[in-house]
Amino acid sequence: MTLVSVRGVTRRFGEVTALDDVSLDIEQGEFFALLGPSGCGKTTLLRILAGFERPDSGEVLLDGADLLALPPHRRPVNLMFQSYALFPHLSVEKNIAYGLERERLAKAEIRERVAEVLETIGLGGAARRRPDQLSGGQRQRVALARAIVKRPRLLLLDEPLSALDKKVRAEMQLELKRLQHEVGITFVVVTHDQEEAMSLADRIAVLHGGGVEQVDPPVALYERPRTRFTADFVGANNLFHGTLRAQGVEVAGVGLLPCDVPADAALGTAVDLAVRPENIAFTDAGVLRGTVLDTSFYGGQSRVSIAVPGVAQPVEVTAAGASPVAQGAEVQLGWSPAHAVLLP
Amino acid sequence: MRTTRRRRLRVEPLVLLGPGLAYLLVFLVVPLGLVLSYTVFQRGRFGGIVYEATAENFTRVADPLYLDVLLHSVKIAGITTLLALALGYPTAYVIAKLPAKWKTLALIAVVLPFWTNFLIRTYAWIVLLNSQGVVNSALGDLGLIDEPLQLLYTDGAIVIGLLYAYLPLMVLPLYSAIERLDPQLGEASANLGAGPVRTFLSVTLPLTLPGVLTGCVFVFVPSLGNFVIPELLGGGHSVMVGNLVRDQFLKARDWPFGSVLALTLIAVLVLLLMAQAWAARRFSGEGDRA
Amino acid sequence: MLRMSAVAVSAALALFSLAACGGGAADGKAEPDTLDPAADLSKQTLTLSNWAGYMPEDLPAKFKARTGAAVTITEHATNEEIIAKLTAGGDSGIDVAFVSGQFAQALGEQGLLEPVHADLVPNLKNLYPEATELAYDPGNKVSVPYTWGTTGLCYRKDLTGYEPDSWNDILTPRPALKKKITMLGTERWMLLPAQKALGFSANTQDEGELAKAKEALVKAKPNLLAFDDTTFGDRLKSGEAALVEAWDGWCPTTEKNIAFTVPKEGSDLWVDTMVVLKSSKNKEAAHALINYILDPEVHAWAAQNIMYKVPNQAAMESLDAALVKDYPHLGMSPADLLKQESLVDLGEAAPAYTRIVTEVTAQ
Amino acid sequence: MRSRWAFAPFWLTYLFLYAPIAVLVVMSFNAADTPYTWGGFSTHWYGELASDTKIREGLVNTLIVATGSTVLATVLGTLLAVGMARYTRSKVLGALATLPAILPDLVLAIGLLAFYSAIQATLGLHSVLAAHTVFGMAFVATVVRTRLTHADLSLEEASRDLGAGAFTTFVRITLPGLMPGIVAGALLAFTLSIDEFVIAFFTAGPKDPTLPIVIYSMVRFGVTPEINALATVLLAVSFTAVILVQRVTRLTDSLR
Repeated sequence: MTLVSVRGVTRRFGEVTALDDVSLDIEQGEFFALLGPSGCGKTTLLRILAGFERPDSGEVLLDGADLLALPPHRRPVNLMFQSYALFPHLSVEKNIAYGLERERLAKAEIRERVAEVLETIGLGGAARRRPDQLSGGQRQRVALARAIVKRPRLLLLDEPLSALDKKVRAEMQLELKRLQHEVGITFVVVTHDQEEAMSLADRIAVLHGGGVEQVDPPVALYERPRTRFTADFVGANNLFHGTLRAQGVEVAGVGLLPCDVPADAALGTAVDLAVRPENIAFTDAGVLRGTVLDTSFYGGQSRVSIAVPGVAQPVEVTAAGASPVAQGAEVQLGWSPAHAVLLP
Repeated sequence: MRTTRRRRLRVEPLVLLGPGLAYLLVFLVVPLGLVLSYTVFQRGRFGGIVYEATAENFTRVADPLYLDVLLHSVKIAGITTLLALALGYPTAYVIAKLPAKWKTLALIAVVLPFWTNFLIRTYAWIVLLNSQGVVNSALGDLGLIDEPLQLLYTDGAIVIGLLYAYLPLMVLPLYSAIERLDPQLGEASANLGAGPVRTFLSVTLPLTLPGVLTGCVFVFVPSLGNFVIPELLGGGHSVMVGNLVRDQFLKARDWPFGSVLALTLIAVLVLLLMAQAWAARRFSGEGDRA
Repeated sequence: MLRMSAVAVSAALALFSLAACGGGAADGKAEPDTLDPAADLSKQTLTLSNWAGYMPEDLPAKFKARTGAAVTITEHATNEEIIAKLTAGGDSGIDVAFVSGQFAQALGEQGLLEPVHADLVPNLKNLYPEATELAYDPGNKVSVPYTWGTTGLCYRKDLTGYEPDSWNDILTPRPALKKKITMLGTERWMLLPAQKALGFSANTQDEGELAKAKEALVKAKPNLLAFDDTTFGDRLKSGEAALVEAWDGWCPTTEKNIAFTVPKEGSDLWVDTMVVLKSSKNKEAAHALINYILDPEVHAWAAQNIMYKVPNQAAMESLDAALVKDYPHLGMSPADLLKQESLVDLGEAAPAYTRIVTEVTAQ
Repeated sequence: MRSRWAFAPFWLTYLFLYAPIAVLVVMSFNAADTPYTWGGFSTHWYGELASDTKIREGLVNTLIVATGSTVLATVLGTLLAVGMARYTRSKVLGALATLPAILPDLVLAIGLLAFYSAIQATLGLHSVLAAHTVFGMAFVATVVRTRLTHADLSLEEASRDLGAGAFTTFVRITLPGLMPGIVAGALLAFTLSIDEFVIAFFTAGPKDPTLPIVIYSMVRFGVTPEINALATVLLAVSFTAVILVQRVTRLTDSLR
């Protein structure tokens, strides 16, 4: 069941078009991510959902009703700010109670719900502290608690993990997923970090230049990117530009690179071919020949850069364990056609 | 080598701190100390001090007459401060939300009148409020009044004069407090269901309270101690603490009593500063965005 | 740090005490210095403090041409202001000051004035005999009178509709004149109408009398437009005020409807005087200046231009009859003037007067 | 805050601030000698103003005091600010250094009058200059201290590391870094000194009144249109000065 429908939303700031005719649907109860580099329009979309921005055209429906008609403070939508935006003059419990007080609930109920959510996020002992007495991770939890205690139809999270250090980040990632399952609220997370999006979300929308590039579950997005941008942005990828032939992609000065070509493909057109580093192997009879530029060890796996004549960027290859080749070695590379993704 | 190093360590603070602190000692601490000590001595016949201890100066200040003057001054300075706040807060708010280019211009425009002489600014109101003045002629021409209103030489004229003199001192700290306020806090409040009025009362106002109090100190304290505006615009109808202090020193030549009256000014200043410091601690906006 | 401060403090003290000199803190009258009648005045430079517009502008140039001594003029707005400066610190840098009689008396008793060397001021002979027996300084020992006069009612006949002749016309005005009256705000002259209306001395030190005077003033205050020492003349001209308490010379009687009168209860005799400061280093030139001012031709300037009577017989007799017609008070004889009560320093009672002024203005 | 009414106090403030000034400027060109009625255009009062020696002398005195006290206040205030940043965290000293900036001017004025009187000092321009230095210094120190909190300490350490002595480091590294703050503080001290009346009124010698004191005695004697002309001139100078200051601060900022 569709919870939010974004229909043809466009928003311009002077010369800049932040959102260009964007349409997408968000399902009830799912964990949805808006992924893209800075300036792609994801934050503008988030702010439109929260009500801090108005689109120039298009409509946004929530449960089939017009969301844009409501002022921010009347929307059943809550936002966890990137900076958390905790009220510095209020204690943790007052911060959390703030939204409930606006609903004119009975004092006892407010107290009960605040205590409950404090328990959920594991900050029962910090109720009377002020935000500046909390650690980064604790503040993030308070910000989250403040938003979910309102039991919104839709919870928006703006770069929820970006301010945390690596270890806390991993913890919070799990925590967010657990919470989402527990409370059953629809989450929309905005992030520029593809790993974060993939580990959290049920579905990801990739935004680029104000438009939606692709909406898919993480695995599909990774394995079958549909645009050159998605292929490049989501995970590491080797991209080759060439002409589509029946057997693969012919790259000038390099040769024919193998891939599965669909029967209805328009042969002879210019296309891109994407091959993930982990899908490339060192072989004796490869399609690419080159010289090893550099190898680096990442513990468990190694990344090898290879200069291939005719290809502008070095080709990246991931190998399990220590690097099987040394710097300066002449190598040949190959892959299974099924692992190569054709991009229009 | 070692000895020169050690010597340098002792000379440097002396060179940097010495002159300034010595100057403050001579021209601030000693003078204030004198004023403080004068409060317990007696006046000389021709002014000056007779060094015989007395508590009379303090019992005199508790006289209803002087208490009335004090209360009246506090009332006038208080009304001035409230008006400055009522006018200054929305002004500062609008300035803080202006685009950067207009912001600078608007700020300069607030301060610019400050650059003409303080007495001339007060004089302008004599011209405006006089019974033949601009305000009365305008009201007369519009047919709103038959007889000129008595505007000058009233408490209202004093309040307007003080407000005119010190309004920029209210706008500037308010502006900097509002400017520093994280706009996301307002959004967060709206997002949690608070309308504009509630957001202002629960978030904006408490977080700008230190600025509000700074502005109030900046307006209230000089208003209380001003003697020129009550003299020029009050027409001698009404006396404020500042006039009393001035008169004790320059007319009545009763320095001890003047010192006691001046002490009340200092006491008010200290009280207000303490309130300000408390608010700054309580409603500090620091730390959250670290 | 401490040592540094100590050095700075003593340096500052030394600096100021170097500049400081004379002044003598001792009470009591100062002994006259020995002055040299043949001193070279061209080596002396005088600084004189006076009310604005109270003497001819070309006086310094003419005096220099006559005696060779240069004169710098500085101005003060009120007696209190110049007294505060003269008594505040060391050498004020002033040689000759113009102050009212009772203030000259106070300065003299404080030992801040050089006694007048009559031998250096031959023009003293031009003074009316009455002007040498003034209560604040009998015999003109420390001061020389410059102008004198009295205080009275100045009014617009067309606005009052009658001829006021009593201090009560100000203290309890007719209904039509309410808020069209001003009184002088300086201590002595603020009390004067009440004191005289109640039949008290203008120098009274009696607590009961002062309390009654105060009561009368408190009752009068709601009917006043303002306390005004400086602009009452303009207010009469503009019609903002109809009846004001005024010094005789400041009443603009050339305006066709404006007249001046001394109330029937009597009034004060005030005198503005010239004094030589004890701290002056140019005392010979100072005396020469006073002598020059007492020259009938110079002294008449004050009567002709600021419309104040001068206690100089030759000067007064030289006045144009038309001028005296325009300013009738100029025709008042010294004998009539002396019927008014001379203001003297109040000494220990001064704070009581200040207090009354404070109480009245604060009500 | 979106409604038009929200802007009403904003415009009211500017109307309130500028209406009196506009009246003065217009009236300064009034031929009539009462300041209330219009008697045709004239620059008569500017002529009066130009030939007024009292105002000219007052202006000269004011400039002497402002310049002298600014120089002194800038040197003392800067040294104090740097010294306090380096050597002390004492709250008492910090409060002491800012006290003259917030103390009611009247209290400082009577204190200094009492002090000068106690040491039998001669009152004159020097006593006003010394008095103005007190609060000028507090403002300079405050502004420079704000600047210091943003200063990069490692620059001074780098200079010492490269072999420069304490004095060289102070002159070549510390001072240039603080320059915008010092300039701003000095300008503030200068402006405040020029406008200052109360302290000057109490501490000036009778011989040398500053411009505000001259204006005070003029204003007390009622309305004279000459003051309108003076107000207009001062306003024009202020406008020019503000523009110049803007340029200068931009210049010094760009020199950073």
